[in-house]
Amino acid sequence: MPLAAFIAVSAALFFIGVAGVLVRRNAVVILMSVELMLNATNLAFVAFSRRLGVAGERGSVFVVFIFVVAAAEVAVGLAIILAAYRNRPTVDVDQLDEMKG
Amino acid sequence: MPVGPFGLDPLLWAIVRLLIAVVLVVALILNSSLLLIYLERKIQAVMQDRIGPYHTGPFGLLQTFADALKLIAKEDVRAGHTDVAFFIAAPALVFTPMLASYVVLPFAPPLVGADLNIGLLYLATLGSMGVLGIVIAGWASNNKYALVGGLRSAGQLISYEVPGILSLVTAVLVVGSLSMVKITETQTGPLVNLFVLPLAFATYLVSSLAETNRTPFDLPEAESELVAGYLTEYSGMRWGTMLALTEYGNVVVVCSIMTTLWLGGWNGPGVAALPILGVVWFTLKVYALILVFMWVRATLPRLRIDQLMSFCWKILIPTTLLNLAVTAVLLIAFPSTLVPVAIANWILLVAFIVLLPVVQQRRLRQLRKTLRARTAAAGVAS
Amino acid sequence: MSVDVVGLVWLVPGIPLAAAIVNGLFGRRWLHRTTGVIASVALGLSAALGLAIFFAVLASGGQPRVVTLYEWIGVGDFRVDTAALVDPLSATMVAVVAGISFLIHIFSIGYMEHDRGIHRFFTWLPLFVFFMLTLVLADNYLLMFVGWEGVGLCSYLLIGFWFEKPAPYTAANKAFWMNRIGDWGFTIGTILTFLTFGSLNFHEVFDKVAGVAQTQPLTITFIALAFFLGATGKSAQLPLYSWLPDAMEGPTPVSALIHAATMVTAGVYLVARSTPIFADAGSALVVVGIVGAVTALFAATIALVQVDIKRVLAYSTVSQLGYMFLACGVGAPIAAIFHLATHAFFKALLFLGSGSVIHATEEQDMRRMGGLRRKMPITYWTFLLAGGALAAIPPLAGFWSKDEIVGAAFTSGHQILWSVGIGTGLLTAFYTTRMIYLTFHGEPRDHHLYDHAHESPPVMTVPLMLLAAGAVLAGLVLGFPPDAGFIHRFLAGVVSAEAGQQPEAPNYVLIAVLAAVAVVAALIGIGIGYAMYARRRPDPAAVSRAAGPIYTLLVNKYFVDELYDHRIIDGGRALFGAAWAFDAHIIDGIVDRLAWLTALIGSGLRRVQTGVVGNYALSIAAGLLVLIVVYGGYATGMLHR
Amino acid sequence: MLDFLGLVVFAIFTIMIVGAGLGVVLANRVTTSALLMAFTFLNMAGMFVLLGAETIAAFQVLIYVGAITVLILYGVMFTPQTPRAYGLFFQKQTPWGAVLAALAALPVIVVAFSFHDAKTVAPPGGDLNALAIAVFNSFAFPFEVASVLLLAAMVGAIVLVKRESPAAPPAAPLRRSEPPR
Repeated sequence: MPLAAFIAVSAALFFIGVAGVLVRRNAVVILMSVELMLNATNLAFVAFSRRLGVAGERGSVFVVFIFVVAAAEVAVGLAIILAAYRNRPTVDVDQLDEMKG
Repeated sequence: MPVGPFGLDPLLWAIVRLLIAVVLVVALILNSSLLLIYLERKIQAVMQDRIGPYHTGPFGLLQTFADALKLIAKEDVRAGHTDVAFFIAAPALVFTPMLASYVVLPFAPPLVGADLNIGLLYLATLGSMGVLGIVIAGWASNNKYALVGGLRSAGQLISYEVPGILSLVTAVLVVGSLSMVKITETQTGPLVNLFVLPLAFATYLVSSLAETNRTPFDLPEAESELVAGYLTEYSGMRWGTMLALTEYGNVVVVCSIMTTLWLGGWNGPGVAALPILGVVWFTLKVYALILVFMWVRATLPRLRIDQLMSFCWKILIPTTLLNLAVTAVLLIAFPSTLVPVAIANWILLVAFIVLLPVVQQRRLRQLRKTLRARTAAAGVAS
Repeated sequence: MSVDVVGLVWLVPGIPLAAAIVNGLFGRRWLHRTTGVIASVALGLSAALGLAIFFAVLASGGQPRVVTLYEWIGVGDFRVDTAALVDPLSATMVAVVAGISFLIHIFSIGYMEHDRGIHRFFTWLPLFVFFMLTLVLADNYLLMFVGWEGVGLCSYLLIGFWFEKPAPYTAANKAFWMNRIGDWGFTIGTILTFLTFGSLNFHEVFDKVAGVAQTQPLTITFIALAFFLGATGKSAQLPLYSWLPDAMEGPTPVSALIHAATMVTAGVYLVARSTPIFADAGSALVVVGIVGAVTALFAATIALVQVDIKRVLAYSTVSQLGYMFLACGVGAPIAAIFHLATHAFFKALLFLGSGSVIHATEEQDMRRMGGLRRKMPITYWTFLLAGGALAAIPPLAGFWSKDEIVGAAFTSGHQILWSVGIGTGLLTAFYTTRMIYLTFHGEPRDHHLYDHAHESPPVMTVPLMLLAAGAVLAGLVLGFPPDAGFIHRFLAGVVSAEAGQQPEAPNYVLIAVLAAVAVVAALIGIGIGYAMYARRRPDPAAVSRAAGPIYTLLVNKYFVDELYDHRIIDGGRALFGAAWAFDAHIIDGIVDRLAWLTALIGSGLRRVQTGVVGNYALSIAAGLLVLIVVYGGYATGMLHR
Repeated sequence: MLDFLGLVVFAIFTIMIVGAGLGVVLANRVTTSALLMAFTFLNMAGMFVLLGAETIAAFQVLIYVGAITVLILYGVMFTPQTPRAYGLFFQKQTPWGAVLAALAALPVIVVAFSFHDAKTVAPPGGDLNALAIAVFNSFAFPFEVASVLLLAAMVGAIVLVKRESPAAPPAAPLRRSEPPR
């Protein structure tokens, strides 16, 4: 399989995630979009790690670390969303504007 | 142009093979589930000094088939305001991972769906996927009991996955492979892993009881408090798929894992000469474990949800972690023999069984003390 | 086996510091009264080591030695070490300071027993000793300045020890501010020293003084005057003396230690230490002598009419310090140090005696005392001995040292200063007699007070007796025969104006005549005092009525405080007001305008901060786009580095 | 022939991933989004299998589907979603965001296709051994750091979500024991 195809799919999913972060209001959906972006990078990592086929699993190791980071991020992110929701009953990110200058 | 078996095109053969395998496995699951339900009812009856089903067929053998036909024939009922798509998707989401698990089960040397070198990891993965379907089922039912049941189930399954996988890892450390076939092949003699890692077996048995939602961990469908948990709104064959097929199918899967890892899988007298004989040994061992499951169900009462969670996080996970660490250290210290590991594991098992009631007693005393203190404080306050 | 005692010199200030730290950290919670024992034990060790060093220096024939602890500042050629200069002068000072501090600490255990703030007291008192020892041991002006400021700080803290009452903290502030003026002089002197000599180390500076004095005599004079300004502040000379009487608001042991025996002598020590500079400073030395003599007379006249026992002693201290500066001014720094040492004994004893009386009666006004001799015999007798020493009655300690100073004034050709010294001696004898009579003799004037009076506990009387021994013997041991005694030989190499020269053989006939004149003057003073207060002939009240305006002037201390308040402080207020206005309107005005401008820009830019997370994410994505474009530009060669 | 099969499977996965990804962003219900996200993850696991990374694929399903999706569903269920018009599911800056994302995506995808010559080669015998050796030898220290990160995240999440323990005791059993007033 050509590497280009995997990279293109990865890029497409990544920018779908970017768009999701930029356009959606719901904080939970934004978290999901971030997860999509992380997963897209996973695909790119694995694909590049397969480019030579035999060069160990360096790229995949990074994927393992991304799993760790993603899990930690979801746990803390959801905790933050719930804590924010408790203070102000909304999950809409553009209503959480206490930091307004 | 390469030609596959029966002179078929390989591409076509792949598809045909897939279809045959799926049909075979579905049939297997269906029949084994029906048999298991019959067995369950009969065994419960015997243990509770009853007779059990006896009307339909000889010894009531056809009772479960009649039940299944009734379920299939039933009207497809949905409550109002259910989330249609999710409501329909949930049973499939629960059933499919269970079905996919059968791919790697090593029934006999010539009878293995696929010898993945990550076989055990694959099984663990599919085991964790079932949670999703249960949560969705609870959410889509638009029913408080169902939702609470679904959330409880998700919490329970995610929690008990941890000690389960830690127990598996302990066993994998000893056998040195994730492939189900290779694991089986390491235990050709009578000294199977059960004698080396009894504590890991015990902890996995407990956590697999919880993962299959069986008593004493059947909180998600606790009748007395939650009607039927996430199954409340389901009826007909959807209910049949969710409960009968999936639950008993999962029981078979976890028992197969235990058989493979700890009881030597298909190995038994005569297998070397006649490989297909392995199916018999495998099935016998699996059914023996299933009998243990049923025995437990008939004996133990149900836990409360907080007891369930604190048992997992405060007792089971520390125990399995300790077991894993001890096993790993001993394996590195004595790379050529398993005797120290076995001794340590037996000691740990005895310690676990002896200390468990002591620890629980202490926790109970403390709980009562705090409750009394709170009551006293409230009395003062009011 | 021989121990290098001098090498351990850093322990002498180190042990009190450790005690101060321990008491400061743990005193309030756990130690309470134990702090007194800890501090006293530490001071005991310190004093023992100080005496050992004194004798070690004595044994080595007075060779100066520098013990370097570590390099403090090293910038280019400028190098200041934390180092101790151990020579006869500093060894004498260490022995005196550490020894008297030890006795006063023991006394304080009894005196402060019932005070709530005892842990504070025993934190600051060892801390003061640490700074005082740092001051006397320093081998350069900068480290000396650290000790100088440190003793000022501790003095401030201890004067205001009872800060709940208004008088002590006002007095503390006054002391602090007056000392600031003196410290300013010290700072100027230090800076000028560095600019002139390129070093602050005593030895390096003194080696160069003679050469520099040839080319820049005015600079040397100015440095000397600046240091002398610092000395007047710390040692309470005219015109910066008025804080010392007020400092009597502190606890009496503090008055004894800081405001009589040790800290106030720091100015004398500074002048004595800087003898090479002052010797070449020409007219500055005359200024020192005149200021000392005038202060001595001035303070003695005020002491005549004070009724507060501690204030009498305070003015007496100012007067005696004036004697010391007089000695420095007439070229007899050894006599100044000699008097410093004897004065430390008998004035500390006087203060502790008065502290014992105050402790017994809880009263400071002499008019309400009287007849206490029978109630407090030990206190009375030790006080009497110290008073005799103060009045320069032979053979008590004060006689030898004061007589030497007065004699030096005469032999150096300053007859006017000599007559002032004799007159002051007469006045001193008079007010000492008056003080003793009013306090201890006659009939009790306040029976309630009298009935409650009692002799102090041994923890207080034992130090009194030890100090009394010092007050009796110190003069004989250190200073006999006159002008050629032990202390002269010991210190000659360090502080004599012409170091190394063999002093001329003293003219004993002249000395005897001068001493006789001084003793007669003192006896006349005692006689007048006895006549007025024991025989009531003439009656003191009648005398004060007859003196009229002079009496008023003296009771009001020449209106110096009022002068300072109304003239100098008002003038200062006007100046400071103008400076404040400049600061508030010009400096702050510029800052305010700048802040206003920043706020204006910020209020425009704050619209960018919408607080909406999405907007921030959008800007991050925009940044990503820019990165992609720039990176792509380089990668494809459309942009060039 | 098998190459062709692989291509077909790849095409199916691609369509599923992109379609489900778009669905996550565009779906008007959060639950739908969550399920579609899980579906995306599953298909991504398929992609990994195609690349010969079965272990990664297994981890992908285990962590993303088994843990992260369930966590997110929990989050959805604990924060009630108010029903409202579809348009209001998007932020005010939606046009800007969409345009920006598209603008950034274009050059990246163009660059991605510049790898058209490179081939991916699946390692023989799976990636399990190579991955394990890499993680536990060369990357042992980062692995430990990652475990510390997870611990910190766990503690942080608990602290963030934990409520102040209510001082008031459970009321029901008390009332019974009190005398009526």
